Amino acid sequence: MMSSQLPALQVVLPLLGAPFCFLLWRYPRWSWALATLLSWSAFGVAIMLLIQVQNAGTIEYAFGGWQAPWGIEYVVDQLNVLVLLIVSGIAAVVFPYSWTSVQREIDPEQQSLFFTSMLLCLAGLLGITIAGDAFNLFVLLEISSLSTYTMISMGRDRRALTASFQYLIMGTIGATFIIIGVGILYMLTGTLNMQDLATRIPDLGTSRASQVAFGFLITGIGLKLAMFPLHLWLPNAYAYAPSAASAFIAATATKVAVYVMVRYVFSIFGVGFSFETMHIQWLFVPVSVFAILFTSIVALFQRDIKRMLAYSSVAQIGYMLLGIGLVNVTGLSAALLHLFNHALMKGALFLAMGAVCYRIGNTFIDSMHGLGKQMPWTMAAFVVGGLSIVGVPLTTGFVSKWVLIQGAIENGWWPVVAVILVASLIAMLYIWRVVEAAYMKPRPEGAESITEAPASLLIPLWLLAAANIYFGANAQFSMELAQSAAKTLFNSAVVGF
Amino acid sequence: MLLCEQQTPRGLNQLPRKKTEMELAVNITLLLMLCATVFAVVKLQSLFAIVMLFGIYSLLSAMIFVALDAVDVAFTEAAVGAGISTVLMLATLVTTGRWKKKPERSGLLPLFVVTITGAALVWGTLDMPEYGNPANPAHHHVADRYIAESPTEIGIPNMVTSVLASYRGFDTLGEVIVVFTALVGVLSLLQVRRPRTFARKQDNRPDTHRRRPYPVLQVVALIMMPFIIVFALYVQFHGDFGPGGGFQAGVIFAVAFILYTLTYGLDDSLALTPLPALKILAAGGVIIYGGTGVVSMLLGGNFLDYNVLAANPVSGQHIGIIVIELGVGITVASVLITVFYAFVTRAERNRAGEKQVDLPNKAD
Amino acid sequence: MFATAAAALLVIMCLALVRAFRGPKIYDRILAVNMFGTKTVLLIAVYGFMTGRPEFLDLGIFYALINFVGVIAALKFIERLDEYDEQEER
Amino acid sequence: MTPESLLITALVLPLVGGALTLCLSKFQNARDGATIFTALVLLFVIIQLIGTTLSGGTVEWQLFEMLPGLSIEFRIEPLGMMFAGIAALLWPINSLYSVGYMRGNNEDNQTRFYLFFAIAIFGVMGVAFAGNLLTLFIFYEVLTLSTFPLVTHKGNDTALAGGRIYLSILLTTSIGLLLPAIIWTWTVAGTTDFSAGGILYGKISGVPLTILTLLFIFGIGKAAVMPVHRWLPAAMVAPTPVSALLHAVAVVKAGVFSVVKIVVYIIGIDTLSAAPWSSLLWILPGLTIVVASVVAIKQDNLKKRLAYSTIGQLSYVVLGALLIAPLSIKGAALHIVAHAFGKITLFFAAGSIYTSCKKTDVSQLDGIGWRMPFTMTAFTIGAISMIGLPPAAGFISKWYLLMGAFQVEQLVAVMVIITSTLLNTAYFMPVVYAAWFRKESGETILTYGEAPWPVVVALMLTAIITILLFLFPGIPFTLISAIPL
Amino acid sequence: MDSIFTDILAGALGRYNYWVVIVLMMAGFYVVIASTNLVKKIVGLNIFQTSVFIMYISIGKISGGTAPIVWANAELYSNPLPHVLILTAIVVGVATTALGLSLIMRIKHAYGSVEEDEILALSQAEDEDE
Amino acid sequence: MQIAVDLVSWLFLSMGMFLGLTGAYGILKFPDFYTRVHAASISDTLCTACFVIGLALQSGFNLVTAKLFMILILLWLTGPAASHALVRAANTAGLKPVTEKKD
Repeated sequence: MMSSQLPALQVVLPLLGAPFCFLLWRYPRWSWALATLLSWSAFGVAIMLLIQVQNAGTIEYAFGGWQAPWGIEYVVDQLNVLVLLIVSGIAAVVFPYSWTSVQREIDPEQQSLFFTSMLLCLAGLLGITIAGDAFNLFVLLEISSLSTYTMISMGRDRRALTASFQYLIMGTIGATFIIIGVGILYMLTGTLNMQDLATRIPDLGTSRASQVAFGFLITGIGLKLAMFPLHLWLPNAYAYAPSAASAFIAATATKVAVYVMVRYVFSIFGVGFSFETMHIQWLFVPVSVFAILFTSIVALFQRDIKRMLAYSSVAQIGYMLLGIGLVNVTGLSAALLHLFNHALMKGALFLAMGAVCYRIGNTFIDSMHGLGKQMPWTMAAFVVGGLSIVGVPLTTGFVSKWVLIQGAIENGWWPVVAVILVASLIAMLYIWRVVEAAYMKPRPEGAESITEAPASLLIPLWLLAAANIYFGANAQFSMELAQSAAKTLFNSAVVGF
Repeated sequence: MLLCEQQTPRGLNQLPRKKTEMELAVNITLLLMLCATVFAVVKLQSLFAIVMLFGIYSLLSAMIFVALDAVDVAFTEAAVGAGISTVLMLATLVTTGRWKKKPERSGLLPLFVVTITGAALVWGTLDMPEYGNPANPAHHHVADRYIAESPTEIGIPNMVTSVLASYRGFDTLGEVIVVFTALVGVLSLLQVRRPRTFARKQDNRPDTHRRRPYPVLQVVALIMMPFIIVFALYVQFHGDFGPGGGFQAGVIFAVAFILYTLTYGLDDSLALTPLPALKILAAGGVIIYGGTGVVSMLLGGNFLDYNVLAANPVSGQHIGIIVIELGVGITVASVLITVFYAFVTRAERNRAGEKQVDLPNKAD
Repeated sequence: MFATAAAALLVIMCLALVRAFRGPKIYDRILAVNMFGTKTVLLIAVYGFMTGRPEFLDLGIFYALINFVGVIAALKFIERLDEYDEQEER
Repeated sequence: MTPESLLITALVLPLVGGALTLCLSKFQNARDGATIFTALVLLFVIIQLIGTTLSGGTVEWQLFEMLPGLSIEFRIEPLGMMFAGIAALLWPINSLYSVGYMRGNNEDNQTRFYLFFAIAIFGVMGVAFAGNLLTLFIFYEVLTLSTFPLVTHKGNDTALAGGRIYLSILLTTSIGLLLPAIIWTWTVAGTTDFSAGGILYGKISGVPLTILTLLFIFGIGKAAVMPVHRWLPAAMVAPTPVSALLHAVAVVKAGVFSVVKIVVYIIGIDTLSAAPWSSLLWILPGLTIVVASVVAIKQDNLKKRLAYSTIGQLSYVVLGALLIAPLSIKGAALHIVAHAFGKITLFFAAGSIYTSCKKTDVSQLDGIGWRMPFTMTAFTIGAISMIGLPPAAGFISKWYLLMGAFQVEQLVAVMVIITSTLLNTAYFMPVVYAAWFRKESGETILTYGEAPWPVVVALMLTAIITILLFLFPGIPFTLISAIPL
Repeated sequence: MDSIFTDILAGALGRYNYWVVIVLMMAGFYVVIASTNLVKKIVGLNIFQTSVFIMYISIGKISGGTAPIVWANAELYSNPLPHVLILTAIVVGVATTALGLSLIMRIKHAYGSVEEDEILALSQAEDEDE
Repeated sequence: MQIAVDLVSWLFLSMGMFLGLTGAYGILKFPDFYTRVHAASISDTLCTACFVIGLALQSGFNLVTAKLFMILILLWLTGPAASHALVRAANTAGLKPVTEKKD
């Protein structure tokens, strides 16, 4: 009986855990323990769902017992089980980490609020991923967004407030664009269910209204996923948020938005509409190429490493959009694979920065001189994550770049190949700056000596770093998931998912 | 005119039906007023005026919702837009000052973006189904079933409530969670505190500026309190039959306490509704709602499947809807009250003349 | 009959709206808003009769309530504004 | 031991050695001993493996599969075996030399030095035994990254600046050119395994093939074909054992080895010779040879001169590969061996001079032969080998190269080889002449003699091997003739 | 020509509602992106969203229909589904507004201003100080 | 009978309309705040009553009427209170009535 309820449990567990977490406002530690427990159980549920999907194919779950399209349904298929896994997996690592980090960065009175927000954010992201209903997706999107704004605003710097506000404005504009798009689609088809939409949209042909809906949805989702040049909210938001929040959001939020983009472009509107009628690739490819180059260069000049990583995130999102824009199975697999891999690497990098922040109170590059000796494990993990961003072999980044370049070569798009490689080199430069500061520069005279971060930070950090190496060395698992999802998406032009 | 309308005998349900042209005229007038209001908002510099006009805007759109047959939405829009949002914005103005410092930045780029977006939308409307046509695809497929089946399947006359609470019950759970999330956010940003704890000492402004109690208002408010609360309960439980439901009832309930706070001050109000209780209620409402879902799961149905709550599916639906609406009401009321308190606390602090700049990295 | 009443109410609302736009003082605006609100309540009532479904008067009650609270809130919060100035608003 | 476990041992041993040095960092003698011991064990293992290869056995070992059809795997074939053999033979000698050099110069961070040295050898073994392009690429990068701390060993700004150039050129070329070439190959051929006759046969032709070949040649920046040679002089800031490692054993050899291996096993000579302008490809290394030799003549700093000499010598190997004649490819393979021993001797000698009297420039070397007779004898032997005169190993390889050039009737190439030999003479002979026949300038009253004994022993050993290779070239020959051409 | 003209006229009659709503939406959107005052931004956001709600409700309207609450002499009900969606969306909107406003109050507290350009200047100064 | 009821309700409604329009005209045209409050608040109260009675006559005696009267009571309660508070606030804040005629 329980196994049939898994899709609901996936979201309901953290969602209903949040009020309990909130009720423990006097006892932040218990609040944290509860949140951690729930994040683990969400991860467990995701794994079980993965097994179910592998064995039995797509799972559908009707809320309230009302069959789709009348009720709201959850759908778990090859594509989103991958995202579920990565979101809950990152959560399962970041939540345990957050306790120690939060002690340093957030007032005790607010800690349980922070954990509640994180839990809500997790629930929202999982819900977006699993939702089979266009409007339900919006509601869950808002849950995750609101809790994200909250988490960001809890940063120690006052600029966290403005960052959060900026994100709130842009995020809400994005969400409103999404509901405009969904509204027009509903107007044209009379349904909100994604599978149903997918079967009905082809009947509309190339109606102007559906084209406008498409435009609004792409722009709205683009805002959420920080598609260049709609990314302006992202660097500040990631840079000033509390460390645990940065790590969690950076590793998951934009990935989920990319998933939503893939869902809309491929399975709801279908390959034919998106790429042959709307030619969306001619938006994605130039935009992402520009994003990759421009933001990578901007990242080079950042003093705050968290900010640098944030810019790098925009570039990495560019890779994913580029993969989508290649319009072939390899490209899409690369995008999905990178979605998985980037979560791992950015998670590790931000966790490392959290550990640095825990010890030295900031993440400026010049405060990190000599840290390689003082915090060897933290910096080693950072290097692993950094190598992954660069795309050095045996790290996850290499695998996704490999497949992405392969996709570009299949199209014969050599300039794109060049762009990817040039961007890797720029990435090498900005990672190298940190490595040089940490390992080559001496600790300034008179600076107090720093010890290694506590184990409660190091263990989660190294879990992710190790995952980077493991999935870089053995990408069979992630690649198979990504590839089969990509294949299904390309073949699903007519029959929905 | 008078005579030709009066052909049928009259009871509550036999009033003369339909004056579509007149509906249209009302609709168009309201829309034009909306446009005027919006342009005034764009033009004006006084934030206070802007907020007041936003209240009008919201009331007008609520009126339009009534004209478009969306009574539940009208209810909610008035409660939220003209009510809560406006009050919160006003409270914000106390802290921020009510003047925009400068005119807008050169509006060319925004104007361009807006024009493009608007033009795209207008272009898109050319292929959209005609407004109000019963044959539009939007009205068939899914909606048909709600209209045809919900009175028997769910057993309550208000189809909006049926869809809201049962067919799309999970959306509504999400909605409650959103409200709850907002509470978490607001509490993390602002604190609720009794103003007594602030220094009230240096209130040496001229006498005319000093706050004095308004006995008239206090009396009126006191008379209205029980009335409002009864009305809230009515809306809560009448939601199955007419416009209303948990959310609207929650707002009305909150409005009662907002009124009380406005007339009697935060101190008295906090004594009436202590903060911990509000917090527990806010979380409790969510738990009641979610708990219903969990119970239905334990009874063998899917999440939020009320059919299994009783032997008879229809009564199961009834029980389920009443319980979850209760959860919604509790959460919404307590969240809104708490949020309002948080805003007022900040406004009071401002009044108490505290320094404007605090440690940038400390949550106060 | 109801149509005429509705039309008259709409006209009144328009006039109130004009006052709300023009100000010039905060209090003028609040006054206009208050009037606008009461007329909306009446419009709802009339509209209900006009379309033949007057049972939605709950809405009217609620609007009246909200309107009152809105006005009180505006007054109360103005009072808390430290520097009320005589500046003409626009 | 089965050949397979021998292979694994050969790969893991350097890492074990590195770990040992790390563990023993407190005990200097034990640490240095451990390094040399590990090196000797590795040599022993490799000798056994050579035996297996000579008897025709093939050894394969797959570590894991990264993507479907794309795995990390190792396979022993003659060319790689030869490369591994050189490295294994030179590691103990180089270690011995390092011990003398590092102690003689009181360098800091010696443990780190030995550790990364061991990792670099691990990279070399990986490159040598790589079973496909991906594996080759990975270990190529391991080699790049692990030698960076060695290059910047001194840790001062000059060292860091040099290190930056070193790293940026090598990584840029490998990621920017080699990686796309590999992925392209994979996309076209569906595999990246090294196999006899090339895997691109019939899969790609025409101008794309030429472009692909160029990507490979310039992508392998370690082969230092101009204009991607800049890293090599820049890396001269490193301590001499490192330069020896870079120029003789590990880095540059890995580069040219990869070029030869790709030409033979990936592109395939038949495929390549059918490509447009393939008969002109050799001009790239040809030009490099001439230009580098001319530049070398002008260098006064001995190590710089040796560096430019290396650039020229490496291009012989690339030239051999790109002449696309079976004989020239054999010559190229042989030249890897010959140059390894010759050049390491020269560097050892340069380091020996630096250790004993801190002299770095050619113009300071007047009469030094009589003060350091062993060192300068070895230097002379190395120079002879480099020029390609008997009785040194260089002669044989150059002979084969010439034969190859004749075989494909590239008379211009023949001219280039001959001219460059003259140029080689022009930059080596002055040193030898000055060392033996010039009078030491009067002012120097400083007395100095030979360098510490490990240094001398090491350089004598390599000099002797250079001669021996000329006299008894059996093993390399057998290996070379086993290359499936 | 004639037929095109009547087409346009018919189209206009069938769509005037959408067009007015689009004007409203865009005016709200303009306020959000053009205003430098944070409070005004939030007001603009609310107007933008409210206009979108009107669009949704317009979609659900059926001429000659009545509110979707069972009524004995109703011939036609308007579509209840958009109403449900907008109920949810309104609540989401107020949640966002509350959060945005509390952020504004904190920003005022921290920066002493709610004007975007002043805050930007202060932030940049801070960036340079570091 | 119906006609009589209609006529009466029509009468009330017309009166309500007239009063409302007067009030609106007043707040638009009167010179200062205090006079405007005067116009608005006095006319409003009676206008509301007229409307409610007019409508109540149309609906007969049922729940709708009850609600109508509820509205009436509410508006009677809140309207004057709001006007009072408004004037008082304006006065406290120092808003001066216009006493001289401008020209």
